[in-house]
Amino acid sequence: MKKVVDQFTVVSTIPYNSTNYCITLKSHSPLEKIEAGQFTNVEIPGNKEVFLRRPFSVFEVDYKSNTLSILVKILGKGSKTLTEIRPGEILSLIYPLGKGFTLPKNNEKIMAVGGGSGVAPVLHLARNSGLPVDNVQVILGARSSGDHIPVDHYNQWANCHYTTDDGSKGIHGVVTNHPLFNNLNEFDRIYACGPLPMMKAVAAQAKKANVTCEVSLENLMACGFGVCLCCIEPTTKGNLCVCTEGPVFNINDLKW
Amino acid sequence: MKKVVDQFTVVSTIPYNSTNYCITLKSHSPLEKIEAGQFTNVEIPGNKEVFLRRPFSVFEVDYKSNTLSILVKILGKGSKTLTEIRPGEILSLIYPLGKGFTLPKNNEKIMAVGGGSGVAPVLHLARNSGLPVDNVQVILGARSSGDHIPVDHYNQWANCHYTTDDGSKGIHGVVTNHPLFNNLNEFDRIYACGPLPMMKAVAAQAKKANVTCEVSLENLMACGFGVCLCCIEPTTKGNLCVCTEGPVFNINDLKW
Amino acid sequence: MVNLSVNIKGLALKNPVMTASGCSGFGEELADFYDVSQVGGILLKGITLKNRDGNPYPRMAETPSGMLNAVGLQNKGVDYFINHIYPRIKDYDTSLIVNVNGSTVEEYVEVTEKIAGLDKIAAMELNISCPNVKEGGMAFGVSCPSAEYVTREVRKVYPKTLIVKLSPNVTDVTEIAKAVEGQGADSVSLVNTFLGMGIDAESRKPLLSTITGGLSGPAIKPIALRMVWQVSSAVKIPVIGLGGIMNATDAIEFFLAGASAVQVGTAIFKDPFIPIHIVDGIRDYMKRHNLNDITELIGGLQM
Amino acid sequence: MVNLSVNIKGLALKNPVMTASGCSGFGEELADFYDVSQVGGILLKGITLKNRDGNPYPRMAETPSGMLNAVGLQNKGVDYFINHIYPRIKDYDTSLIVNVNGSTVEEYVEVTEKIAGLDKIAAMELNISCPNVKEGGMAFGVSCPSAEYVTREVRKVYPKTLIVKLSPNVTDVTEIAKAVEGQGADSVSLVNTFLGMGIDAESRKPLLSTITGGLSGPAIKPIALRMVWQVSSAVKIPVIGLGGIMNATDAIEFFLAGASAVQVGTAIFKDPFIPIHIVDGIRDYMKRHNLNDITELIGGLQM
Ligand SMILES: Cc1cc2nc3c(=O)[nH]c(=O)nc-3n(C[C@H](O)[C@H](O)[C@H](O)COP(=O)(O)OP(=O)(O)OC[C@H]3O[C@@H](n4cnc5c(N)ncnc54)[C@H](O)[C@@H]3O)c2cc1C
Ligand SMILES: Cc1cc2nc3c(=O)[nH]c(=O)nc-3n(C[C@H](O)[C@H](O)[C@H](O)COP(=O)(O)OP(=O)(O)OC[C@H]3O[C@@H](n4cnc5c(N)ncnc54)[C@H](O)[C@@H]3O)c2cc1C
Ligand SMILES: Cc1cc2nc3c(=O)[nH]c(=O)nc-3n(C[C@H](O)[C@H](O)[C@H](O)COP(=O)(O)O)c2cc1C
Ligand SMILES: Cc1cc2nc3c(=O)[nH]c(=O)nc-3n(C[C@H](O)[C@H](O)[C@H](O)COP(=O)(O)O)c2cc1C
Ligand code: FES
Ligand code: FES
Repeated sequence: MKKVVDQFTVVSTIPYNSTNYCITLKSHSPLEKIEAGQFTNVEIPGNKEVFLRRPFSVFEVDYKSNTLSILVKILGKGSKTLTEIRPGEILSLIYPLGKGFTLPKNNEKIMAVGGGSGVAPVLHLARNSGLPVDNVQVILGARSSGDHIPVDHYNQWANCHYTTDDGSKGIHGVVTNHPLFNNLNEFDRIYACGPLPMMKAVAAQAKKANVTCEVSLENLMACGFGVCLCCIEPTTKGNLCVCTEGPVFNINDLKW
Repeated sequence: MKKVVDQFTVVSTIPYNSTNYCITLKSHSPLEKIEAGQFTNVEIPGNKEVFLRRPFSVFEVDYKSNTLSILVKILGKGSKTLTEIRPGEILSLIYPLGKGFTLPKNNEKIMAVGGGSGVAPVLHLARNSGLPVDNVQVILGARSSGDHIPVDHYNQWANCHYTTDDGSKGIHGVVTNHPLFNNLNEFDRIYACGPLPMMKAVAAQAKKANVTCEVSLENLMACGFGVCLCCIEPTTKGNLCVCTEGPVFNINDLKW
Repeated sequence: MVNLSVNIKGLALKNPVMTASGCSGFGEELADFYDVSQVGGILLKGITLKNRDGNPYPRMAETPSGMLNAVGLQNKGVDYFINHIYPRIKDYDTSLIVNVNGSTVEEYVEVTEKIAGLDKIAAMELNISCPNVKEGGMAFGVSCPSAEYVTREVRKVYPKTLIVKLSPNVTDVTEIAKAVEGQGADSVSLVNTFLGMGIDAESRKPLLSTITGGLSGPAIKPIALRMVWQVSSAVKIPVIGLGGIMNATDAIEFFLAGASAVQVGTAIFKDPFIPIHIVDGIRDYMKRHNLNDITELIGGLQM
Repeated sequence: MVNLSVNIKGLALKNPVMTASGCSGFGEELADFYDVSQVGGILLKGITLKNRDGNPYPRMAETPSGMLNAVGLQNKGVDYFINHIYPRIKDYDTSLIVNVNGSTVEEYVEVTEKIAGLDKIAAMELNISCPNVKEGGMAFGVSCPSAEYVTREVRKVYPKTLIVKLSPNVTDVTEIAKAVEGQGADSVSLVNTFLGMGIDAESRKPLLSTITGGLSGPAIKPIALRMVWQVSSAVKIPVIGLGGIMNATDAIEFFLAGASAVQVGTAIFKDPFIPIHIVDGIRDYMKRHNLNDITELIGGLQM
């Protein structure tokens, strides 16, 4: 599959809240096709303590303006530096990387669950599912209402539901506390991306209800395109590279 | 002697020409006293390939506004990065470092010769000499007229003369081709800073004419404040640290 | 025209810039980016006799100007390579070199015998310097008798160019280099990674599942360069230099220190195009310095 | 209150952060910036029997996340130290430790005897690992017999705390550590610099007058940390860790790996306040982690 290393110009860096930023980037060449769940490995300029690139899921793509955006949650030094970058600066991106989510079939009903930095691929999928709004339920979990990012415009593609640990927005509790989890059998597919405990909880429920479930992993990566074998996940098919055989995996293949 | 590590805010970065920039920096604490010929060791932010600080002579000082400026000539990666820094950014400076020029006595006549990145300390000295304008002759050498920086306002403190290798401004040739070198005995002191061949040529003439001469060296430095012993210059007193026993040396002490 | 081709005792390289083992897979991922015929050679991912799962996750940690890895030679074994991978890659128009590993001398020999039969494999690199496996690996590369022993046995069964990859984790790398030269190695490549370690101060745990791992990247370049310089003065066989090469200038430093060719490892993770940029940069440098043949650079350090 | 004091076999340190030899002069330049009583100890610039001019300029080159130096133990000799420097610094309210060097065992012993008579010198560090001198230095530190010999002889004439500074340029640093422990060393400090090299591709000349020099700074931290971890598991005497420590987190990693105290070298060139920032940072970390005594951190790696 064709991959490129391309220079993007930063169009905007919008803080959604104190730890989440949306960075929009424009390429001067036509964008390669990007699927929901695929990611890009981003060179972090200007920080002497960052040596390797950092992987981020592609959030939104606009092939007309050749722009794509990523949602960056500040976790450490590289993500922090990225959120301080100014419009006009140049970033080197390697993309499109990894295998995206399996798209639903016509008329299927899906649930897409996102938490933390895992919101981006899940919303990308919801938007690209090709399903009527009512077939798409998105559950976004966060610690508190302020940690939720503004995604109201996603209501045109999906029904968005919220949970917060402190009850300040939507359902009080973690994503699996959402009532939609009471009738999982209504869904043909479940997708999840977020912190490991969250994904494991979703996977456990999906397994119990016997619903197809894919999760997107965020293992530490060096290269992002399959040459270093650093990002491996133990699976029923052996140690697989998350960057090329993932990041999306069917939970049946994982050793969870 | 008291030295400090202080955070300065970049006030302005003015390109004088394609390779020379004047960077003005403001401290939030009262400036320490800085003598002509003293320097500061500057942390270079944002360039992953630069590890150590870079030394620069202090050019102009304003104790009222707590600002100082340095003249940066682009030589390599660190100096380049420094010229790209924007107003408002923060730089860490260690200063004041080294021993400055010996100031002239009342009514002495002096010649101050600067070339390349050596212009800063020489102009600093000319301005601070405490002598009437007519006692101070400054010769500035450059490759071509475009390499000369705009220092017309220094005419209030000194008579400025120019030489260029290509004859495009002032005398055609190197600094020692300037007619003032024909009557060196008129001077009580000569000061020079610039490329090594230039300083050696000036020193040779000064020696012949038996005029006191000080030069300011630019040896490679790691620390800049005397702890690493990397910057040494062989002298009649043994290997001396340029950063603490210099950068200004009387040519009689050097093994040139 | 500038001549970039070199010949490492029978191994003809169109240019002296190869990709390092474990950093370029089997070339296929690079081929997703560009035509791999532009690189001088590809050192394939380390191969063992049997399937190896490698070490548990996490296998990687970033360090100042470098990284630690503890992959531990994950691979599907030599037979899988021969039956499934080799057929897919054998027609790449560049030199393919197999990186051979073993936990015993017998294993090294057995893998070598199988590799020796592959037409399109131009040479082999005997890896006696992997710090990430419990048995074999680096243990062979840190003492002269064991380095000699494995080289001698492998030499017997390998007729083409035999490169021995040296460990930098030794007191005197020239001794090991001379030892393997004495047993018929056609070339030595150095360096493999330095044994290092990382700790997460907050959780107080090691960053790698294996506690220690191999350090690579620009951080190690000054040490690697010194070793290449020392070894190329100590042996008569050609030396292949690597360790932290990120750009053409770095590569030229290795040539000046005495390397006849170079390998690019960790840099590929930052940008898979770097090996190609290096080839271009060497060409530019040679034009600028009026050099016609890369061999004019080799060992050209002026003292 | 958090207790930061440690005792290295008789050497009482108010806190475990010292400045490394050759990176802090004789403490006087640091005193231009701040009150040096805030650091746990000062390892004074390496001293020899007679005056040494050191190596010619250039002695320094920047490297990725580090630097090479080839100072070569420039100093005015032990007598000058005793007569002119010691009187000026002896009342600093911190532990002063002399770094002793020699080209022969006799020289080491002679310098040690003179140093042993100085009341205000709390300990000595036997440097058998300087890579920048032609004779002695690292040669003593890369083989067990010579390391043992010089340690034994010096031990005979030095009653206070004897620290032996180890070279990382060896195949197995634990062997050297055990060898000097066997001869009565009270502690080992590691690492000294790695032998490295730099070349200017444009001029094709070495960057250092001595061609090779010692690599220090963050680049070497992962290797230094690994060695400290290995040595602290191999010996019973306290280990002093150094190599690339730039901040409190780095220092804590060394404690977790088994170091009882740390030294800060190259970081000082970037900012002379770093040793003090590290002391503050360790204190903050301990509060945050509910630790009362620094010894709770030492060797606290969780596996
Ligand atoms: C395929 C993929 C897609 C991703 N998509 C997104 C995204 O859309 N938005 C987003 O904000 N983040 C995403 N991430 C995670 C993102 O890559 C990391 O947050 C980022 O690399 C952290 O870099 P840093 O320099 O800020 O942290 P560092 O300073 O390097 O590390 C800080 C701490 O976080 C830990 N850490 C770093 N990376 C990870 C990781 N991947 N998993 C677990 N712990 C880690 C470190 O071990 C360390 O303890 C994705 C990761 C992968 C692999
Ligand atoms: C006391 C002192 C005062 C100085 N004052 C000024 C000043 O006022 N204005 C100014 O522009 N510069 C001044 N310099 C020189 C300045 O420090 C260097 O130009 C700068 O450090 C170069 O850094 P770089 O990262 O750009 O170059 P690098 O990328 O580090 O090096 C590029 C090339 O230049 C060579 N080089 C680097 N530094 C020096 C040096 N000091 N002498 C000779 N060759 C060198 C390197 O070896 C390399 O070949 C002064 C230096 C000293 C020691
Ligand atoms: C992730 C990774 C995997 C590696 N795997 C191998 C291997 O299988 N066989 C081998 O000989 N060297 C292996 N190496 C070592 C490299 O080939 C190379 O010797 C080392 O990384 C130094 O070069 P560099 O700094 O350019 O990366 C590996 C290095 C890395 C970083
Ligand atoms: C410029 C310089 C001079 C040094 N001089 C000495 C010395 O005289 N004696 C010694 O034992 N170590 C000396 N060292 C080594 C340091 O003490 C230290 O072991 C090494 O630099 C690694 O630590 P760091 O990375 O914190 O600098 C010197 C290091 C540097 C950079
Ligand atoms: S990150 Fe390198 S193989 Fe996946
Ligand atoms: S630069 Fe360190 S002593 Fe002068």
